[in-house]
Amino acid sequence: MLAVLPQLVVSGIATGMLYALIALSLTVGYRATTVVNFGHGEMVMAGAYALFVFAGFGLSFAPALILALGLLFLWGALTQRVFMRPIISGPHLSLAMMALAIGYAMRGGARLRWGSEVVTLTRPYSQDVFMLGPMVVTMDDLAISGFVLVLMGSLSILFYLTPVGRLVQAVFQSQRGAALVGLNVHAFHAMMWGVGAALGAAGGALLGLFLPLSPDMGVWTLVRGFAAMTLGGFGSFHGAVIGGLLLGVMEKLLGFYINTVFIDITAYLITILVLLIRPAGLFGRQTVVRI
Amino acid sequence: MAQPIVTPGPTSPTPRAPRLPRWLFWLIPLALLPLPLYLDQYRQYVVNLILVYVPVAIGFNVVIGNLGLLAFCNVAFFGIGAYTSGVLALKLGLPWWVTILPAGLMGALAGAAASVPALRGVRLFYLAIMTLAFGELLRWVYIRWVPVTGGSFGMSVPPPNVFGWVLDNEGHKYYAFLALAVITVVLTDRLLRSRFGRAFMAIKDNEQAAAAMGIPTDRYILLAFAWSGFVVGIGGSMYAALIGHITPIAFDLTELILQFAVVMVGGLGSLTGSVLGAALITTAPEFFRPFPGFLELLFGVLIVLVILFLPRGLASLLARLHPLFVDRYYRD
Amino acid sequence: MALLEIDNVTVRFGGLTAVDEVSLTVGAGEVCAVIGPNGAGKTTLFNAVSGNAAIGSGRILFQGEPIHGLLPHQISAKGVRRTFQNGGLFGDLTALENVLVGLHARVESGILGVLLASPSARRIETEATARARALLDLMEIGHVADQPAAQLSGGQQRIVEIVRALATEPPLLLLDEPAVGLAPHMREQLVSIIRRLAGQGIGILLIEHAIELVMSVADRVVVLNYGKKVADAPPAAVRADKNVLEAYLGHV
Amino acid sequence: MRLTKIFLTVAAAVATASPAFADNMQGITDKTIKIGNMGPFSGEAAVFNPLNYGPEAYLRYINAQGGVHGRKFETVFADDACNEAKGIAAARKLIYEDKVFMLMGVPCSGVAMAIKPMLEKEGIPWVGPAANPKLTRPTVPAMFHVTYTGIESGQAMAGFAMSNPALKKIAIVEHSNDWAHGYCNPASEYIKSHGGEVLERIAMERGSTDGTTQALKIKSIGAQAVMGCLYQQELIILLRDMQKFGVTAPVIGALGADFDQTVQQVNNPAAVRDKFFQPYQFKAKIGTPALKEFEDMFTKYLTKDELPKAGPPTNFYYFGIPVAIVTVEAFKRAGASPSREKWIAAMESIKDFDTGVLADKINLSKDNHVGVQRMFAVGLDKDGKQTIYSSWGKAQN
Repeated sequence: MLAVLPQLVVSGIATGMLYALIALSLTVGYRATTVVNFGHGEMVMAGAYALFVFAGFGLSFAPALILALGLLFLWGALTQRVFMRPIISGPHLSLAMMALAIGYAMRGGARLRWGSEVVTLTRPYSQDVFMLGPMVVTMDDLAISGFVLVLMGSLSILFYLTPVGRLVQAVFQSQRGAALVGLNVHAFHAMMWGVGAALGAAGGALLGLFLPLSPDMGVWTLVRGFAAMTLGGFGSFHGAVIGGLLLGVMEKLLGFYINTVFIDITAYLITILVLLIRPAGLFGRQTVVRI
Repeated sequence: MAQPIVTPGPTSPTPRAPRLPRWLFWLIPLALLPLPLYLDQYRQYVVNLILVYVPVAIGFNVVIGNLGLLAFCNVAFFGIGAYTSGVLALKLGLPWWVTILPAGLMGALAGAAASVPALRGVRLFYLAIMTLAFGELLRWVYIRWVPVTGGSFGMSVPPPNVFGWVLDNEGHKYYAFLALAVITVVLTDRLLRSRFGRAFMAIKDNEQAAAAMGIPTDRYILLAFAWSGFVVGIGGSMYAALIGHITPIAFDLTELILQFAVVMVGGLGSLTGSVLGAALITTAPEFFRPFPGFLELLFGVLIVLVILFLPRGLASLLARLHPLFVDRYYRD
Repeated sequence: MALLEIDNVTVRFGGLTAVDEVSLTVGAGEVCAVIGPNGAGKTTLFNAVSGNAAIGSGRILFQGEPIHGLLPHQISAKGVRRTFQNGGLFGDLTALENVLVGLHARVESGILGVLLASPSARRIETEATARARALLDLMEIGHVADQPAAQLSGGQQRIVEIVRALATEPPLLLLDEPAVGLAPHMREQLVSIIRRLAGQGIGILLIEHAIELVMSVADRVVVLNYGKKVADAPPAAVRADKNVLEAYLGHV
Repeated sequence: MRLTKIFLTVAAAVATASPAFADNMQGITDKTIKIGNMGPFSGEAAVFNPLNYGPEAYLRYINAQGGVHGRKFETVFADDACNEAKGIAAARKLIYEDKVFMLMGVPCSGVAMAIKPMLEKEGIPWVGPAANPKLTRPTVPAMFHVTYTGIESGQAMAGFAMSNPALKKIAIVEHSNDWAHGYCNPASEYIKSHGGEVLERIAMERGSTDGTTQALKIKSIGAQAVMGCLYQQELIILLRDMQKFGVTAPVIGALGADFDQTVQQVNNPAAVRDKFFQPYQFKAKIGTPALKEFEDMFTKYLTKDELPKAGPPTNFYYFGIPVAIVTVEAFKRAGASPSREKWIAAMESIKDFDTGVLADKINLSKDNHVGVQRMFAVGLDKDGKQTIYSSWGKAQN
């Protein structure tokens, strides 16, 4: 039984990379605007379909991907600007519902267009399998991990080595303060919401490499992303990444060593356990908890 | 002890908000009594479905509208109510009317359990995610606990029975449902217009100030969740009686979005709004029927438009019409 | 015995000492003002008294009983009421409903009575409503009783908040910057209200930046600077105190 | 008091108003027969709506031939969103508002079970593809299955595997929904009652993005064959990951995934050749001349929106069509003035009726409302050639 442990961990990390990316994209939007995008799953879905559409124009993978991410960036920024900004000072429930409703409408739209057909993307690489000692690693695993690591690397540079990181922190802590020092908070919100959407779309594009697309593909990723965020600490960037990886591994371990029926609720169990044991998560500050 | 600061002396007459006599309210259900004479079995069913969503919406509204917490677990209370009623009827052979109260109480219990994150100080979106997890875990239990719930196939519930009278006709169910809807509305109205309801609203607007007024906020958060669970649980019991077949999939995230829509479209924190929202959202799919496939898209757009242009829902339209329709939280 | 006794209280947030071994007392019918530059620890001291901030060391006694460590609603129930700096009104509730919330502890209707609309529960509720109306009338804002608090003017809001805090006739009232944003004539009204309350034996602890108002209303002035008490004397004496001048001038 | 009195008066009035039992000629005029066609046109289950369009194509074809006894079919579509509450509303609208003669479709078993009491009470005929065997067992006067229920399909899955004597230890991989259990429960029963062993029932939920755990589990318990009650997406993942970890046990998938699409999307011949099989409900391969007639029917009579956006009609269209074929046959037999009673009697008279699509012939009687039993299996042989099998290793015709 223990012989498969390394394999489970490796596969878990590969899956966890995707969860980490989703959690990270959620966190970017949340940190910049203090609003969680409950319609984020549909941004993930839309990313995959956008890639499909652009690839359908005869573009090769990389340019199609860049266009898809650009499109979702614009769409994310636009939804923030047009739908979220007018109600930004309203009840939090309206914000959550607004995002949810936008997502719901997007899902309905995708179903109208693609609901009855099977849509797949073509991998830009061969479907090879490698042996890493006793462990099996596929090109999918490598491609996803590689892509996510590159994205994370660029994000780290953006947030830790450029002024953007400090801006995000400033806006997160005090929007009025940020406005006072001359930052256009509204534009910043829209932009970061767009970045979050584009990152989510990247997650969708990666999912689409090995799964057929479906209008509902975003829903599950959203739940996983939430759990990863919660585990890592709500609002923490590296927490989101580590939370995602841990979630990926835990799903595999729980499923294999206890029972496969637990795979689907690992995310929920983690959420509840974190609440009972350590509401702030692994790397979160107490800020989410009542002052 | 300090001396009395103020002695309510001769008060200068102050203009009061216009009020209607309370008994006028009873004209509404009274006027609705002959409805089955005019409706066929399809329309009657839709009306009954509206009545199911009345307690569901007012219960939900207590937590998200009045208490102002982002609790995303209403379908959990709904499902618990439905399954309690179903299991008691199917396994113990109890008549439906006996199962209504237990369904409400189980809902209240679920409500109390769901309030734990809030009592531990979790708020806002984080609370939303926690409570969402709670609801989905319960759904997992419905699927897994096959001997009791019938698992993913669900369970077929016998036709509802009230005092030995089998309600196998939509017109008959209507009276039972109308009575339950009226009872839940009246009780919730009384609760909200008492110090309890005022405490909920105070906690929503400013938790710290509420505590400074001597309100034990935790106890009231627990109460609001439990009441919400109770009322929604009764709605679940009505659902089981109406549909006759309950499956785990009826309590999924899509249903949650639907219930949110009922409350948001009706008006957050408004009892009247909840009733209006239930009527509108339940009948909306019937109007969308000529456009199958557009349902999700139209529904999403509808909610977006309501939030943007009618943030306080249909109730605010009524309130704008006449101050009579403004919700009040006191009795005089 | 003093009504309120703050004895060597220290409050720390992480490494920061916000209130540093402060002691002061408020007697019945006494108006005690706490002044000091921004960040001197005034509001933190208030929060410590009302139970919104935990104290690191020291004691807080109310009518001789320790109240530190109690929860805010328990302290409130004992008779310590406060207002908030940035308007602690419940904006969605009307002025009347706000005052009714203030009366919460006095409205002792049980949940069953409320649900069944028992005669006693109804009576308790209608009596409370009548009393709330009477209180608003007394402060001459009865005409706005049925307006949502968020729609009232700044001055009206301040008065509603004071009415709300006073509704249960507490022996001690904590007012956190009640004069902020008030027009001059409203300030005068505020001063007279405070005097009237003190005249009826209520102890008042007041945080205020408007020095003139403080000087005209306070029996005693406590000056905080960097969390430490630097003066505690009648207004005239404080005005002449070198430490106080330094505390303020040092920040200009 | 007064209120009680009013209530009682009105309630009594309603109670005594004779419950309007549906007229047994409801929905029939001199020129038309009105049929309700119900299914999920919105929501996640909307992928199944070809099950509604298949029969519709046949009715349009019959109309183009002049109809049955001079009457043309008139279809009223209704969306149930695969949700019980909406489904009951849809069915009631069809029955009481549109006054249809009968209902067709309803692929979602939950909805079908929820409307069953109403259909039973009102005597509304139903023929549809919902796989829950409880719909027609025990026999209900007006409800018919002319396609395979979960029992036939599940037994066919298990039966095909066990027709190879080397396969005795079997693992089940399934979704946790009524659809999957509808196939895998009977499969499990069949295995146990035919000398096999069900090693473990492994869950793999909808939306899974990875099948590592399931594949490794199959390997570690030493399963000789796998019953995969999975939708297409998860079936693809399982096949791919089993190949990845070198798990060689053959997989028998449930109806619900499209064989060709599954094979194409696994995109790895080694993972499916002589390894992935599925029960096969049709008499021949889709796309072969034997079924060409129906493909033409779909493309001719369905609109662009009702057909797949790309590619030829999928197996769901073919799986839906027998519903209409048998219904029409019963109308032909019911004579010039059909009623529900006559139509039901005509249905029950159908014996050895070849639909031209299904692997088995339709046999109905008063006591048996499940029309078909026997199924084939489909798979790729060692050379990668798609083959219809009647039992393990034995090609049909």
